[in-house]
Amino acid sequence: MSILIDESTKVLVQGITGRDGSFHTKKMLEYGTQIVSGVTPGKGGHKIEGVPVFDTVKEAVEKTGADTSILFVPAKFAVDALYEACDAGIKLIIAISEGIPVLDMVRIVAFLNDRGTSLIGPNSPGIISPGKSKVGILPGQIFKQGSIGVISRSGTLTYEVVHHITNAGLGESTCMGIGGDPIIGLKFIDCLELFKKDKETEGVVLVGEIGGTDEEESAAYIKERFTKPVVAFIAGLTAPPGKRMGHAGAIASRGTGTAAEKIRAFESAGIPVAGEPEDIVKLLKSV
Amino acid sequence: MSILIDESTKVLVQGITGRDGSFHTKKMLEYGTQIVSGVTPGKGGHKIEGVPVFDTVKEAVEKTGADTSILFVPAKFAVDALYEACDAGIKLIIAISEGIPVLDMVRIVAFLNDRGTSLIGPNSPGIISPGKSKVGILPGQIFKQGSIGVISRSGTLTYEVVHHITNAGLGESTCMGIGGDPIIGLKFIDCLELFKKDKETEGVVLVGEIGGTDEEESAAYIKERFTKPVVAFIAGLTAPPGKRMGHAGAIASRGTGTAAEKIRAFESAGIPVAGEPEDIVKLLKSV
Amino acid sequence: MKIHEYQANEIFKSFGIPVPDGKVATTPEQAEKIANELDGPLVVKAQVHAGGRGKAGGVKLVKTPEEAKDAASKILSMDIKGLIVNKVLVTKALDIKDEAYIGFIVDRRSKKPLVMVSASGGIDIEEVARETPEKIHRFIIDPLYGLFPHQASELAFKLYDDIKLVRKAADIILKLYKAFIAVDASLAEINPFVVTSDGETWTSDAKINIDDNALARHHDIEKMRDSTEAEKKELDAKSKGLSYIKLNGKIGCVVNGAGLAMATMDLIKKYGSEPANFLDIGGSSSPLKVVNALNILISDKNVKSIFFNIFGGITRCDDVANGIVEALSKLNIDLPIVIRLTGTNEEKAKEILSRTDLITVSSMAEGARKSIEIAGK
Amino acid sequence: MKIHEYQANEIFKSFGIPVPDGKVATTPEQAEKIANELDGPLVVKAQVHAGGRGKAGGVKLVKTPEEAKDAASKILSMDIKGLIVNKVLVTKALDIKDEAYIGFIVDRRSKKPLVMVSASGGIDIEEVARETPEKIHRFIIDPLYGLFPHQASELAFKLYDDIKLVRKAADIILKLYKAFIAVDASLAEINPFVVTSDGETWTSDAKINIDDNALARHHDIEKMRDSTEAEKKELDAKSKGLSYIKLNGKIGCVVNGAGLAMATMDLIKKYGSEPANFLDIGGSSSPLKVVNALNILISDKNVKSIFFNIFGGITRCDDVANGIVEALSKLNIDLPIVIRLTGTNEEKAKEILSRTDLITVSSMAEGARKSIEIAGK
Repeated sequence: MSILIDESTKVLVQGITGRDGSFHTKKMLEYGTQIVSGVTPGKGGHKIEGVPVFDTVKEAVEKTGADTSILFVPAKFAVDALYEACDAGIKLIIAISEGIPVLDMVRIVAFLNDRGTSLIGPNSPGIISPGKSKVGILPGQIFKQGSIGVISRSGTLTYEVVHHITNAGLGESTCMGIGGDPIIGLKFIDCLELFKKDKETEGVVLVGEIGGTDEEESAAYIKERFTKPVVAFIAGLTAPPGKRMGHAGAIASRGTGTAAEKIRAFESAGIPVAGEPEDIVKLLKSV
Repeated sequence: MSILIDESTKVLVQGITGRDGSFHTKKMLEYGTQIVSGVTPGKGGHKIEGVPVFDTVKEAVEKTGADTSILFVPAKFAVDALYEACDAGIKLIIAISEGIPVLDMVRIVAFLNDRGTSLIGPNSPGIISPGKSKVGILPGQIFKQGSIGVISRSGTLTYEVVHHITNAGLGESTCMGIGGDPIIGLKFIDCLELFKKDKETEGVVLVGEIGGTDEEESAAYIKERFTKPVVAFIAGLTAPPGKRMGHAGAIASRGTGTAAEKIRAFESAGIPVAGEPEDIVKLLKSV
Repeated sequence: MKIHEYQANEIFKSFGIPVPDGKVATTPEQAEKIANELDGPLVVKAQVHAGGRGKAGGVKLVKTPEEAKDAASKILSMDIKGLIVNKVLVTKALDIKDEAYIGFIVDRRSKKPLVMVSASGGIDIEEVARETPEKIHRFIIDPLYGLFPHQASELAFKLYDDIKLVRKAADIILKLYKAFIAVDASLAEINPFVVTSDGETWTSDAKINIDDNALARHHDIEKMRDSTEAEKKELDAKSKGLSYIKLNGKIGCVVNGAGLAMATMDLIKKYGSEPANFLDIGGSSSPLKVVNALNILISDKNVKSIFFNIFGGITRCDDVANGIVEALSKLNIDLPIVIRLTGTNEEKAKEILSRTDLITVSSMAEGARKSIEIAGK
Repeated sequence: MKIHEYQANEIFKSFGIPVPDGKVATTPEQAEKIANELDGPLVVKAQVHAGGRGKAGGVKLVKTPEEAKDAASKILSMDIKGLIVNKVLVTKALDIKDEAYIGFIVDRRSKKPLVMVSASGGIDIEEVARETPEKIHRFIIDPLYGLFPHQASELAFKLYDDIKLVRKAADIILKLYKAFIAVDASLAEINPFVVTSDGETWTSDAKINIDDNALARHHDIEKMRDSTEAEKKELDAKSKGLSYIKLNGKIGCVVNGAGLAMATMDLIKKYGSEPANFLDIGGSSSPLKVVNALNILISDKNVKSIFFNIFGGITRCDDVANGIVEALSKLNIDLPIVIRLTGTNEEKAKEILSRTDLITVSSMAEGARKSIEIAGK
């Protein structure tokens, strides 16, 4: 088992003919991901790396049975691409695209929620269930099938963390970057809910960073309702105080989203926090 | 039994301090309707006909337990009044207000549908379950508790029809005017579904008129899924061809909405159509 | 409210929808002048609130300013379905390669906006819809999110294979939806949506109807109102709280409520005569309204008798009767009047009316028969 | 992006939100002139992208043009939280009777717009939120329908008892929501929202932050950008695909990815030193990016050693190593450089780097320690 994606996941690539889209289609195919189709309007009938390209997601889904979509579409067109994927019945969307306006995301997540479609991202490096499927831009070779679930708001910091987990011989069940934007699809708690039910996952590493209060919320959730061991790592202790969001930011979040606050939240919930990425493995083995 | 309203219905009057609102509040109270509160922003704390007035629907619902609302608010404010009633948890709204723009209604019905609130109208004369409750501007004295359900798109034509039913000694279980606007809340079929389950109702009279295809749709529904006797009456055989809605109107509805077409639809579904209001009773007794 | 093609063109242009150059003329000379300004082959089109103007000869292709003047002079004297043509639109003729259909409407069934497209556009679109409905592609729009670009593209792919035309059509479909919503249209239609030999796309006939209930928030569009004589009478009645439509029979009707008014007309027809009008005096039957209603009816020379069909409702019948008597005392009417008043205090009302020349009846059927009988053959 | 109060005032005015008359000045003389034009008591306010300007002395009440000049000359030379004040807003002083708070933000938790109001507005609003959170009223807005008038009224009833003030406040709340959505704000705030002795309502301090991702569709607002020197450097780096923030330590960092960059800085701190900067060179480590990154670092005189922390990822490490070597050959750098490269073809990368003076390490912990050691005390 694993969460969200596995060997049976049928992937569609939106923006498959672009530079990043075609490059990562090749990489994902090499990893063994089942890519069944791609979409670029006006390029219907072409093939990229042997993958058939369609004009619309609707057609691609009808003809190839894709259930999951990955977006390499530039921000300007990504908004409609997200709606299109959901409209066509795609059940999981991974949005690599970055730079989508926040108020557009507000409407998009309402739309996807109403229609039961899950979203990872935007501004996500993707998701991988090692040995089964990779839907994203993560470097496949650093992962190894195993028992640790990884959820992260970062890209390369995730790789750093995974690097240690893999080297320690533990391996990963599923690893995902949920994206660092203010409004995203799946959040820490949503992913934890899935890992809770996944028999293959024996422990979870949560990689957070400054901003927002997702870490604080997940600390409370883990304390009350999550039974598997969790280790956290938070980046940004030395980050500059940052662009404050007026009074409203502090009032709304009832906190300022600093790394110190997040670490305190985890520790007071009994969740060990690694002082540096290397320590994660030691903590995992000790809990 | 009866449908939608009965002696336990707790009614709130929106726009209670206006000319029509206060007049009909008196009339409804005289009929025995349980009016628990009224709303006019800025008039909170007043009383009209002994009914306490509040500034917001939310407060009125919290303090008086109203579950049904009747709107006497002018068109300009009716749109927000509808949203407010639904927001406050009102489960049935009767909109007497007329002149609401169609595209506003499109959004309102989507909102109400999502939240499980039923709407009668706009531009409706209201609803009455004789001997139990009257929520509307219908003249109470012409009704008599009985076994016939009446659904109509008109106002005074409904009274004409009811007049004959009452005089014939049959009486009505519930009678409602659903309003003649293009976009309305409950339609013929929705009301028929309710009458189907209502044990007190032994037969239904459906009063239609030119425009739209609701009559044609309900004819098909009655033929397939409605078991109680139905008699129809359609007004508008001599109406001028009317303001045609370009090509799109005819293409969209796959028909032109004339009275002749509607009568044909009922007759071919085996539903007797009265040639004039008087004949309705004869037909009711014969089916 | 209906607006003319040239007015719809102005709205289209403001939303970036390509419309051929053109101007409106009210005289043949103006048409000639416009033709001089515009270059090449032109079309002169009747601007009238009636369908089927093409089949009626209200659209003419011309090559020179002289021909334009000539065509305009013919069309400007024309009667199309009872409406006199007062304006023509002189516009560039298109070198048509392909005609498609694009239309938006508020769909009563789904209670949402509906867009329809067909690759088989043109004047026979309704026949296409009847004979080969599969050629009409429909899509119901989620009003909360509006029409998405990919949805417009999916529709445009039904019209063309060429990706360039698909992009252009999708763009127009999106813009037309925006216009539809922005102006509170009940209908917005392009038929035909034209592709010319050079691969350009154009709106050849723009049609927009506006939701009457929404006109209060569109003063600029309200100003576009161009009423026929009949419509002016209707509007004048409306300003007095009356809903009136003239017809051609001899039984004048005064009824409270639109449904009952239609049923009354139907009954007159059923009993062998024809109604002279539809007239709904609305909820309250104040003396002033009755006076205004009667003034409208007596100005119609066809009317031979007048039938009041009033269902008392909330208002008491004796009050209504008093109102009618008061109103009649102010007018001098030769025509016979039949009154049916039903509802609360009906008997009192009859007593009041018995002191007058008015004929009272107890049912609408009796009233209809009586007024036909009195009107004579 | 932050904009100044006077710019937010312009936006507010265009949405019909009442703002006291005022103008911006960059010199004391200008401030005096503006004060001459405006009448009565005035306020001179620092226009600077930092909070707490009031407590820092950046807001002064004045009675005469001379006093305005004087106040402006004091404020214009001020340093507020490291930012130099270049502009002051001279505006009419209000006869304040009551101060409320109104704020809109996009709420991460509900993923929807959130409006907050409090009858206890003013500079201590955050304390109110901390000490007496029940005095802050929150409402989550359904983004598909927007804020309804009755919802704005319900909020306004929390602020005032007087129905006139309720109506005015509800109107402002609705307009502020419109503005919030229209300009793609991430924050829109009025604090305080003032009632004056004559019963009028005013916006006394307008604050709007704009979503950076949405600036592409707001060219008019993009033009309002007024960057500090530090921000200009950051923007310049951004135009080269680099994300850079200057700090005050001596270990320069070059990292790919923001999360890893922060973790690297944290590690330097953990091991006893301070990072000189945050620097994310993004996904691909092209030679040009490395050159640009190093140019930024060597312009910072505090930097004593440079630590490259690169996680190979999709790009192969040997390619990245070649890129770094190529970049370094173009520059003349005296500073010691420590490189950590992990990922595919890590060994090959080390071999390439071994032919240079660069110090290679295998883990970020080792790299952090090494670069601190080399930098010295």
